[in-house]
Amino acid sequence: MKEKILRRSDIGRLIDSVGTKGGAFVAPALVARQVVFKAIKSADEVSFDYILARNSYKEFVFPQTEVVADFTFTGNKVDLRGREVEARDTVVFGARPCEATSLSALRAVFTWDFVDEFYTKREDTLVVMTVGCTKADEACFCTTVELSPESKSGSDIYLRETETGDYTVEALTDRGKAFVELHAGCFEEGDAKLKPLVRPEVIKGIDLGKIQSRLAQRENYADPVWGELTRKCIGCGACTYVCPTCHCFDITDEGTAFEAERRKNWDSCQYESFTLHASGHNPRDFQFKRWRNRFMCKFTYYPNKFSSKGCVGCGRCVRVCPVRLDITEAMEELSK
Amino acid sequence: MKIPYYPGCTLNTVAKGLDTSARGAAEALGFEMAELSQWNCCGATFPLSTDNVMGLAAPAKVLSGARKEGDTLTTLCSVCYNVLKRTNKVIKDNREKRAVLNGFIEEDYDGSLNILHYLEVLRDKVGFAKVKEAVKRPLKGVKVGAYYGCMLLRPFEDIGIDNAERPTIFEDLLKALGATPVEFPDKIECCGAHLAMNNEAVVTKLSGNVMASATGVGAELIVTTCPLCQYNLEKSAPKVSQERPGFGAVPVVYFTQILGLALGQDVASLGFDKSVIDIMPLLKNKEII
Amino acid sequence: MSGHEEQSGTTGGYEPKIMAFVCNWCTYAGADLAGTSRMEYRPNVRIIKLPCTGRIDPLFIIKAFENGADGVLVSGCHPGDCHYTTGNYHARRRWIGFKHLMEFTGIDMRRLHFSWVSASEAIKWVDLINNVTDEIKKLGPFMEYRGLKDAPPQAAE
Amino acid sequence: MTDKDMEKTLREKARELLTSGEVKVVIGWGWNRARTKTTPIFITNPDETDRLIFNPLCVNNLSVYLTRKFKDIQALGRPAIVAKGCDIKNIVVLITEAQVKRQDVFIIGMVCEGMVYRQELWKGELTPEIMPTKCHNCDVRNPHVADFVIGGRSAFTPPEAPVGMVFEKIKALDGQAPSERWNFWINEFSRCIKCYACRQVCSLCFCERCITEKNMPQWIETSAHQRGNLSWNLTRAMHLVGRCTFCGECERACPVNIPLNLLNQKMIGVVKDAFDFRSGYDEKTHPPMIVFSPDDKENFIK
Amino acid sequence: MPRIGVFVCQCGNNIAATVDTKKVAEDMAKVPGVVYTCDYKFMCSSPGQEMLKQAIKEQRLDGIIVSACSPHMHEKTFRKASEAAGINPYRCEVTNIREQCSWVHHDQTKRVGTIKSNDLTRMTIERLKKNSPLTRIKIPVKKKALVIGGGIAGIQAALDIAEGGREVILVEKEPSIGGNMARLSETFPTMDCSQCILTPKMVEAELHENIKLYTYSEVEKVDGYIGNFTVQIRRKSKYVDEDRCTGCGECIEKCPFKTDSQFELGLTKRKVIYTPFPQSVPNVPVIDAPNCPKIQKDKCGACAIVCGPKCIDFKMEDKIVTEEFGAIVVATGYQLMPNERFDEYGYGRIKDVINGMQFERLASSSGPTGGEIRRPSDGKVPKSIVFIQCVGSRDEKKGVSYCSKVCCMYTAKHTMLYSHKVHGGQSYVFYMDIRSGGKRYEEFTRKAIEKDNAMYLRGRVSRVYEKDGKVMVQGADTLSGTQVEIEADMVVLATAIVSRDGADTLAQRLGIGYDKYKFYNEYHPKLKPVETVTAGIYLAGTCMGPMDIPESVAQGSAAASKVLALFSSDEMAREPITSVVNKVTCNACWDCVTACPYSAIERDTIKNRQGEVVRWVAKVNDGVCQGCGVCVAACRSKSIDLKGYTDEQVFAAINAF
Repeated sequence: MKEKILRRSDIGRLIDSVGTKGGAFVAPALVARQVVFKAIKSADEVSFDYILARNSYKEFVFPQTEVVADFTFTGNKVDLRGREVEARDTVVFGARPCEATSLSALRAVFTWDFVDEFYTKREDTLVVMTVGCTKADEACFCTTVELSPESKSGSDIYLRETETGDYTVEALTDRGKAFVELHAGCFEEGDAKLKPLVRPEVIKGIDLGKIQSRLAQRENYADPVWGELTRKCIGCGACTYVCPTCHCFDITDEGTAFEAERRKNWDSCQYESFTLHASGHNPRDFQFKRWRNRFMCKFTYYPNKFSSKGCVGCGRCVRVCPVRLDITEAMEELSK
Repeated sequence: MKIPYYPGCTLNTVAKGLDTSARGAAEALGFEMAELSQWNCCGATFPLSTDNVMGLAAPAKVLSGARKEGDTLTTLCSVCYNVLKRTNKVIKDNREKRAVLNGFIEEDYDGSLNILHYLEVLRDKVGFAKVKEAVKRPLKGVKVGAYYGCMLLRPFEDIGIDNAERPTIFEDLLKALGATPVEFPDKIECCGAHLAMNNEAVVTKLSGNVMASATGVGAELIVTTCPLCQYNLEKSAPKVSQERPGFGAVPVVYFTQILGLALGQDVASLGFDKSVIDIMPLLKNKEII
Repeated sequence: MSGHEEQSGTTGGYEPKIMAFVCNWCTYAGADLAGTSRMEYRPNVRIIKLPCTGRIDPLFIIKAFENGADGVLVSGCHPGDCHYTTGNYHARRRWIGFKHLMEFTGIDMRRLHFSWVSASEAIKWVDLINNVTDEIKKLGPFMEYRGLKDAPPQAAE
Repeated sequence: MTDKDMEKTLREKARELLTSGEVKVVIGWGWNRARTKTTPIFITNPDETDRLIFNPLCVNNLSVYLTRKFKDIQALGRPAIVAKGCDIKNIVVLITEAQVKRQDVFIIGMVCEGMVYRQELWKGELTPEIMPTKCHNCDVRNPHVADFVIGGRSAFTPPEAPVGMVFEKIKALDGQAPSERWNFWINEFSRCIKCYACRQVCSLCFCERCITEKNMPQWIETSAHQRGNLSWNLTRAMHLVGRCTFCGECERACPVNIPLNLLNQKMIGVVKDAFDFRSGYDEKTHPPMIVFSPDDKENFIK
Repeated sequence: MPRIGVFVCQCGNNIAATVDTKKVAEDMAKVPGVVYTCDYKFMCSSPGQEMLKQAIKEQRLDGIIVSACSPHMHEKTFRKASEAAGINPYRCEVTNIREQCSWVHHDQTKRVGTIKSNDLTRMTIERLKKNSPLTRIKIPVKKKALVIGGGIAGIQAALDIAEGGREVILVEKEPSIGGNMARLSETFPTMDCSQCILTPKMVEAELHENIKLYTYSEVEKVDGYIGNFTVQIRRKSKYVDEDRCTGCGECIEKCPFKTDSQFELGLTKRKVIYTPFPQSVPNVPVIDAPNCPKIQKDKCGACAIVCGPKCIDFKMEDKIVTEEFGAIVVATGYQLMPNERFDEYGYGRIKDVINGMQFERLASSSGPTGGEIRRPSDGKVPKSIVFIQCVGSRDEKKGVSYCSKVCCMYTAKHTMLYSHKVHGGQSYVFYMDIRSGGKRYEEFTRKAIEKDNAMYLRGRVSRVYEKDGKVMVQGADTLSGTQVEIEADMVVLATAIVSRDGADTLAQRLGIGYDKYKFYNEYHPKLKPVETVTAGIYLAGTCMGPMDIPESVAQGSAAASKVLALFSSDEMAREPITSVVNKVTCNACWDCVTACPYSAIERDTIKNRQGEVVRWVAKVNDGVCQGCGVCVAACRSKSIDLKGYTDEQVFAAINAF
């Protein structure tokens, strides 16, 4: 049967088409010797030779910093005005199946008791075009967390590269279908010879079940292994900032004596001051406790609370870590 | 050792004795006074008004020329010495004037010359000890008044050849030559040279003071480094004898002359014949010749 | 809104915002002297008094720019005259470092001035303020810096 | 001496130190699981010293683990640290600034012929192209302060005038108009995500409460907008003036490739010219920013 | 929300002319935290202050802004007023809208002045919001004073302090107190004998129960700060037991060895065991060790044999004593410039050329000649004396640029003494100017010239030389424009007064400043003439520059009164503008310790309950800290802050800009 195909040569038209309809087109592009997700204007900005973009596309639904309210001081009263988020139709091209699944995790957090429109409104207008992986590196471990290049959850449109460098297009969600409709002119029907997908090897010795149950046991909380595993962690927030599922943020006011704005900024559980109490007491006073928190966040808290995936195995944290602290090495250790 | 040497005008004429005897002595002491290939009058007065650049031009020319022939320059005449050394200081310390002067004499001289009086050469380069060894005719028993005058010593911070109030360099030399220097109060006073033209009375008085105070402490001979002093002292001697009863004039000669004498040079070559008051009787009865 | 915008409104034309960090003993007193001697100078500078230039943290200057200063002036006792004997020597060291850093970052050095003004140099103070004000007025508002906050992060451009 | 031999000596020395109890932990480099990248390891058990390695991939400056931030490592007891000359410079500064007592650390100095700029660049052999600027100008390939030196003496002598990309770029920037420099840096800083990896990886950023964590008042805006990014990067650079040793860890750790080495090396140059001081060579002399000389020269204070 | 009151002063028309104070008051009412504003004609007037106090009570204000003149003018005034009304003085801030606004913007429209005043006031308001209440620092004061130098200034200071009921230790490096004044004959302009007025004071000092004399002693080391100095004093070995010695003088009688007497300036000899002069206080001889054969090579020992109370001990050694003081008075005095450098005057070569101090000895009835003027060379009574003034003084080339101040007067005195003692003797004085400013001073010099016919010649001396037994003086008389040559029997040089050798070392020990002539610097030449920059250390007498006896005495008393004021309370209060360390975040890198100009920061430890040191932290000594804030800027982790100028305050001010 004939398949829907997006020619690489047509991507330019797709970008224009999206642009003319007032949308933003986000795709992997080369910035400072790195491939990152970036809102782009033309096809020649797009880079196709990458495994994963350095950053997760979460920053287009959950910006690193955004103003949520403004206030001005007059007399003794403060006049505070909330900001309306005006979400712009955004399509993310070239996401990977692993990271696509992260959106459910994020949505869970931003909606479970209070609906954070700054997130939801953006996500509602987001179209994720996933491209199945034809490449992987030693840091990839999606298969180990029961995902794979075929995983489609979270994607609105699933693409696969063909031998000719074009893409077969599979619209999965209504939003995806609508998108393909809207920009029908950019797609065409045809046959395609698919490039084989590349699936990272499952890391032997890692057993999620074991990890789950081990973490479930209170006494293991104080297991000295944490200390040994993560002694080298220097406590920067790099891993959390590139992680597609990390979502912690901090509300802070910035301004002058006359006016100010309230900002929602990314925060990281790896920071010393993350859980620092006003008293000066810090329940996570050692780095390994902070790291343990992130780990359990991924493998216990969120799975249990939202039955959503905490870790999608994209391996970004491994690649970015200045001291090469590899989460899978911890997983392996904790599977024992 | 070869030292660039600036004679100055007077030493080519009336003060020839100062020049020849010095060269001879140098030879005897094993160094050469290499006369500058080209030189002009030093101007003979260091401009008193400090901004008179023109007055500095002549000495500046001499200095820039000398620099091309070495890094030191020696001279004999106190006046030349005074003028050259002070001009050199100005060029060295005062950027603006250096620029103006260089512009005027069309040279690029920076004041790096080291100017030494012949006395300094003897003291610092040769050494009085060595001089002493070289002595052939010790001036035994001659009571000599070493007359510095003013130009050789002042202003101290510009000239600095020796302590301006209590100099000894001259006496030290005389001792080396076997003579007996006498300490007399007026040895650093002015002879009045600057007024020679327009107020002779002053010259007579001042020169008189000098000679009187020297003879007063028993000097039988006065030596000087300065053609002007030598000239004025001898010239005023007769008048002083008239004015001051009991004053007996003594010979006034250049230090280089008795240096040559002591070093055993031919007495005829020393130019004593130029002096008015004859030194020979003294030398004879001291049995030096 | 702070006075400068308002002032611009009144005098017509643009009026630069200038912040001055001065030491209590020399420059502040010098500025007072300018007043007691009824001299006149441009009204654009706002002084923050500190005990000593040694107290001045480079962050003050950065903060001033962040708050929309078009120019910053730092001034204290002449070397050797410090009320605290050596405070201004420490300050001078820091400024040497900081100045080069700002220069390298591309801050226009005509917007950042350092000076020694003693308690008796009212005239110097007046000239300083007038010159600095005029120079910065020529340059216009420090848009490069003021604009920074609202520029979108690169990825979202 | 080859890396292999050095590894051998290193392991023996480490074992000896641990068994004798002279040190309680050896801080060094080891392999990751895939044996493709090096990573800091902490050996407390004499039998595990064979995990220690040394090769051109050992880029990390381990001196950061000597700072008080790492309470748990300090709790282990007296450390021995495996360090290259450049790492030792940082240890020297730590000693000067009273963060470490010389006698409290055993320094195993590794003679070094250069490292890779980033581990990702490693293709199996060390070529000049993949070496960072610091290695091309390194005058401490033979460790200058150490309790035990491993490796044959390096014959390398650094060039008279420093060479390498960093210096070229600095020269280029200095030649530009202020506005060009401004645009360059604002563009670079705009990528900053305020992850503070540059701070955390730097052993001289040893403050137990960084000024960015101080919020009364909040001198440095936590937001990762360009203004907050600028003030952070300026402050970081300023705090390292006269202290930074150009080890390059900050730039290596930066996930968004901000060329921090330019800033640091620029200020190192300034300090050299203005105060004739080079950081990391002598633990006796105070860093220049906390002392002064009555005749410091400058031409901009009117 | 705070309750801040803003008071805008019109200062008559001084401010109101250029600033619309009413509008400022209105605008400021809109600023958050401000609950009351007003403007008034003269805030500093008593009704103005009353208004302020009242508002504080009625409006329950907790912070005060006064926008008026420079804080240097009235900050104290308004803070006092606020305190009186019951709020912390440091919650009151003054905005400078006069010196730095209204007075410098006459040329501008009133609008501009108003706008600037608004800004400045707003900045101060924001700053004030961050002002925490401060309490003045109390420092305990040790009520015991150290006086260094037993000259007239030091004696006076010691006596006054002692009379004030406080303990004093008077340290003198010579064997006897008295200083230079003890050498003088009569004193101008009253001509009363120096000994006669000084000796009683010396004795009084010796006998006073509150004064302890440490003669033959020197200050070795000074630590601490105002109210709490710790001083090490070296008590040089006298080889004579002070407590047992009766001062009978037998030992001196019997001592067979002589050497030059420093006290008599070489005009005569003294024994090797000696008291500097007959009226020495204490009247205890000391052995001049370097010249004593017994001590040097164990010969003689006569003194010990004749000593009744057996109080001579050749083995005695220096003692270092450590004492604590609340205040220090420095009165180390002066010395004369060595004349040898003036070859033209022949001092040192020509016996009969002496200096003024030597003449004092010749004229002193207790001097080597019993008060008869006899010249050193042959003891003849000089028929004529030439006095040369400004020898070294006012002479930048060879001497010092300043005027030694007393020479004109004492030279006039010398001519009088001479004409009284030697009838028919003629004195000549070469002078540059006669400086006789002071009560009855001018009359005094006139008298010297008119009654005692001293011949004053305005001009300099070019040369002094000997000629058959005479001292010939060549000089210029610029008034008659002629050269003069005087045949004198003796020449007296009025040599410049200079600071003592080692004045700089002592200054460094004390941490006080000195000028290029090593005279000590007063804190302020007019308004703080006896204070130094180092709190608690005061100056008196010629250690700060040439001055005469009345001045020295006045300063001694002035310094004493400062000390007594300091001692009047058990604690002294200081402005609380000092640094404070945040122990939680301090990294103990000691940068602040290195940077502090006052070494006011110490290394401190935090201990756990077991008393083990858990960490090191910096600690500021409030007593020493002067509040410059150098440490604050040096601290990267912002772990030090400066009270009164905290980061928060500055930050707030910038934010309101």
